[in-house]
This record gives sequence, C-alpha cells and structure tokens, in this order.
Amino acid sequence: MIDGTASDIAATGFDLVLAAMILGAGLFAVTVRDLFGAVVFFIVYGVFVALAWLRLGALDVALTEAALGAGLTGVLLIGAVARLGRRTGTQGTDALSRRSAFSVRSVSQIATMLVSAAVSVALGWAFLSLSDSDGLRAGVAANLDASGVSNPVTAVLINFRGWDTLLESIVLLAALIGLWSLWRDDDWGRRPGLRQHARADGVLAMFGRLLPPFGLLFGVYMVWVGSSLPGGAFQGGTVLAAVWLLMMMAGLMPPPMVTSARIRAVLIAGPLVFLSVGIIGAFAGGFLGLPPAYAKPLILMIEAALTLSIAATLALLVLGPPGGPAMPSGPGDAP
Amino acid sequence: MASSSIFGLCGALLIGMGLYGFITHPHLLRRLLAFNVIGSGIFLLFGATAARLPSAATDPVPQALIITGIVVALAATALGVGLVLAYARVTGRTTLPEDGAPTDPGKPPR
Amino acid sequence: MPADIVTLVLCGAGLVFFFAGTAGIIRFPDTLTRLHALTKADNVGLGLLITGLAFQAPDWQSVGKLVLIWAMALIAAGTTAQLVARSALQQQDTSQ
Amino acid sequence: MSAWFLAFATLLLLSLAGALWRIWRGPEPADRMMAAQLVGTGGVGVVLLLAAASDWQMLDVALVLALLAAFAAIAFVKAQSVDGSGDPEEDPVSPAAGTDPTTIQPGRAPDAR
Repeated sequence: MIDGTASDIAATGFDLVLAAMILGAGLFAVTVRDLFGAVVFFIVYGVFVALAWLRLGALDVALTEAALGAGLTGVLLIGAVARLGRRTGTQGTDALSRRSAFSVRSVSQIATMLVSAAVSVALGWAFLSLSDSDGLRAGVAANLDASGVSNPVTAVLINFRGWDTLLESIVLLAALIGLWSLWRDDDWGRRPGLRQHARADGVLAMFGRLLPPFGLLFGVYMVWVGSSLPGGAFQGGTVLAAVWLLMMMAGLMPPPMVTSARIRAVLIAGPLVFLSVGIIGAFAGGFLGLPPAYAKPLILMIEAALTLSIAATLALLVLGPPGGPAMPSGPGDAP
Repeated sequence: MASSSIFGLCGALLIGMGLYGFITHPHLLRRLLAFNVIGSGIFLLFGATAARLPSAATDPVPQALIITGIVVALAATALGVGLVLAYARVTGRTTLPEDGAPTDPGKPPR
Repeated sequence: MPADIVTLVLCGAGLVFFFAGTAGIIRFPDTLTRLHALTKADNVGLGLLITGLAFQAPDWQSVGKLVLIWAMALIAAGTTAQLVARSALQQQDTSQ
Repeated sequence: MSAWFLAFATLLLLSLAGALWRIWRGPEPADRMMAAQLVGTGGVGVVLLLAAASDWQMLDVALVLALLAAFAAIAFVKAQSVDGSGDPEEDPVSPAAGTDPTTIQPGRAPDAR
C-alpha cells in the first residue's frame, strides 16, 4: 500500500510461482507412474487451482473448487483406486500404466506430444490476441437491483441464467440415475458404497462426531450469505455432502437405501421447486422470470431446496455402487 | 504481467497436458484424471478471459458458468468411475482392448 | 506501527516452522518420522501465522474465523496423523 | 504491508514444492497422503496471507479448506484397511476390541500383502 510497485512485483512473483506449481502438479498427475500417486497429485492440484481462482478475484469459484477439490474429489478417486485394486488384483501400478511413463517414447507418443503442444500454443495465442472487453459486467450490474440479491454470481445463477442452473441440477440427477443403472440386479436393494465400520471409541468416530456440527453450520452459512457475499447453494451443498459422507465413513450412520422414498424426495426437491417456481413465473411473465418484488424470498427458497438436493446427489455419486467383502472380489471375477 | 495473462496461459498449457495424458494412457482411471485436467484448464482459460480488465471485478456470468461446470465435472467423473468399476467387474481389466487385438469381453458374471 | 511489526515477526516465525516441516518431509528417513515432523511443525507454523494476521484483522468476526480455522486445522491434523500412522504401521506388519 | 504478505505467500508456496517432491518420490502411499496433507495446511496458510493482502472475505475459502482437510486422508486410511471400509484402530485379531470380528475376517486373506 505504501509502495504500489513493490506490491505489484510481489503479486506477479506469486502468480508465476503458483502457475508453476499448478503446472507441476498437473503434469505429475498426468505422467507419474503410480496410479495412487497420480490421484494424490490431482488432489493437490485442486488446492493450487483454488488459489488461482482467488488471485483471479473469483471467490465464488474458489469456494466451489476448494470444497470439491479438497473434499469430494479426493474421497471419490481414492475410493476408486482402492476398489479397482481389489477387483483386478493390482495395487496402484499395473504393467500397462508403467508402459506409458516417460521412459518409452514411440513415434506415436511424440506425435501426440506435438499435437497437444500445438493445441496449447494455439489456445494461448488465441487468449493473448483477444481484445479486452467489458463482457457482461455492466449488464449484470445494471440489473442487480431487480434480481433480489446483491451477490452478482448468485443473481446470474438463480435469476438471470436460471435455465443453466435448472438444467444443471437435472444433469446431476441424470448422472446419479446413470450410476445407479450400472448396478447388478442382485445389488439392488443393498446400500450404496462399501459397508463402513469404525472402532466406536476411536479417533475416527470421534472426528465424525466433532466435525459435523461445524460443517452443518458452515454449510448453512454458505447458503445464507450467498445472497450478498461469495457463497451459495453449490458451495453449501458440497460442504453438507462432505459432512454426510464423513458421518457415514465414521460408521455413525449407514448409507441410505436407494429405494427409500425419503431420499428420492430429497434428490428431486431442488429441481422440482426450481421448475415449479419457473412454471408459476411463466404465467406471471416469463418462464423462470422471477418478479422483482418476490425475487429475494423466491431465490432463498430455490437455494434451500437446491442445496439439499445437491448435497444428497453429490454424496450418493461419491459413494458409488455397492461393494465390499460380500462380493466376489479380485481376479476371480474375470473369466 | 497481469494475473489473468499468467493463469490464462497456464490454462492453455494444462489443456495440452491433459490432452496428451488422455490420448497416451491406456488405464481408464488415468484417462479420467487427464480429462479432469483438461476440464480445469478450460475453466482457468475461460475465467482468466473474464478477469482481463484489471480495474473491474471479475465478470459474474463466466463465474456462474464455471461453478456450474465444476459441479457437473465432478458428477461426470463419478459416473465415469462407476463405469470403470463396472467394466473391471465384467472383464477384470482396467484398460480398453487395443485395436486389432482379439476382443475378449469374457463371460459376465451376471 | 507496532502492530505491523508484530505481524511481520509472527508471520516470519510461522514461515520458519513451515520450512522446518518441509525439510522434515524431505530429509527424514522413514514414513513414521516424516509424519511426525510434518504434523507438528506445520500446525505451529499455521498457529503463528494466524496469531500474526489476527493483528491485521478488520473486525472481530474475522478474528473468530481465524481462530476457527486453526481449530479445524488442528483437529484435522491430529486425526489424520493418528489414523495414517496406525494404517502405515499395519501395512508394515502385514508386509513382513 | 500487502507486498510483505504476498512475499510470504510466495515463500510458503515454494516450501510446498518439497511436498510435491515427496508425493512424486513416495515410497509408501502413506508418505504421499501425508505430503498432500502438508499441501492442504500450507494452502490454508497461503489463503490467509492472500486474504490479508487483498480481501478478508477470502477467509471463507480457508475455512472450507481447513474443514475438509482431513477427508482425503480418511478415505485413504479406509481404503488401506483390510476390507476397504474399516478403521485402522479396529483390532482385527482380538475380538476384545469391542468390534465384531466377523465383519473384518472375510476380506483379510485375499488382501494381505
């Protein structure tokens, strides 16, 4: 503040180091031999990318990236590696992924490298040659008063571009239905994921009891402040999903039955509320057009329902298909 | 050099790296990882173009689209993991058969 | 400004601990010692950093959040260190 | 002051390169996981310094990172346990540990390394 240029130099230095760390973590996530190592690099990569969003001034995106990258992606991918290893009898590294490491360079590999580099260069050139534009900032700022909220990102998500968000919540549901449709007939009626258990008086169970109150509070806080400050249904829903997963992993509660009517009601609550508000709005003016007088309560209602649906959908997506000791495991599964 | 230029170019490089990994890795889970690297590279490139004016705040419309995109990317990854697990259950493999190799899908257990 | 000096000294000290943790994770000979180095040094470093930054916080809510962040980090580090160490020990047992 | 905070943040980021090296090197999965944990804690520190340098609203991001810091590691220890869903503190040998040994035994034989 005393010296503007020193601050600028420090900022540029930070950005350069951060970009190097992102590229390094991303490169290792793609090239490292060990499968588990690649997954860990990808988790770390998510943390660095969240920092980059902060530097770009996109706090809402940084919150989403941090919650998904630090929480759910790691749980999903680590679980996937473990279950694949159990199923195919390989732990992490298998012969085929060894082959594609740095050591072997066939002609096709070099060609692939050149093509990828060309894509990067073309995109970088296109990015640099873009002319500066004000984008849609002015339009959003001019209509922010009519949107019912003061956080422009939330205004865009729920009000101005409600279509995108409505369809997105339906896409999430479609992904979950796709995942469920992969279950074997025998598994239908079992609980998703592995059968979790933990020592009742152990550290894991204690952590599972200690964290959820804070997590729930923070998830609700994220949704609540989303109308005026960075935050919103996606960030809050992700935190709630993580808390729910933790309680399941700590053995404190079983995963829900997918056939239960209650969990299905929660899953569709968000899209349903969003859609019905949109249809009612269609009679009052336009589909998904929120009348300015009621915009704020309507947005809060939509966000609350969306948060619950997103939390339940994400948690069930991460849990995955049923599995565990009861299933035949290992290479015996193969012909 | 502004933050947006640095991270925009970083995003362009990530897309290339992810593309390389996506093409060269036979292991399906590694492809899924590479696909995610491509995705976040695209988000970074897009977000950086939205943050180019140093004076103004970041454009909220791309931010909203990116948030939607990140959540959908996770959903797609979860579906992909489910597909890989189901494929490994049926065939006992984690890679797709090579071109020309005799396809041996095996007898599904169910 | 004395508050600024306190902040800088505490943040600098915090950085030293972070670097000590990194040195530990690079230099220590086996999994369990590395685990030990990292969980202690890191959280002291974060604590010093947070104490230093608390002098700069614009309002009490921010100070509260800072304390909450440290509490969360300590709980997380304590839990994971215990669990990962136990898990690593079991892996050693089964491989022998 | 903001130049100082950014400089500190840069140094902290650089120290995380050591963790990246450890993730690359391994050798045990536990080493990789704990190095990721170090990046998580360091990342919280970097966010705090950035918040002090520019915008205190960023503290929420640090709170999310700190809140969810343990999740990957917990998933990891669960995956490492004998049946892929247990807890390393459960004692699989003696039933006196207060857990039901029958939930653990079936997966043990094929998974022991």
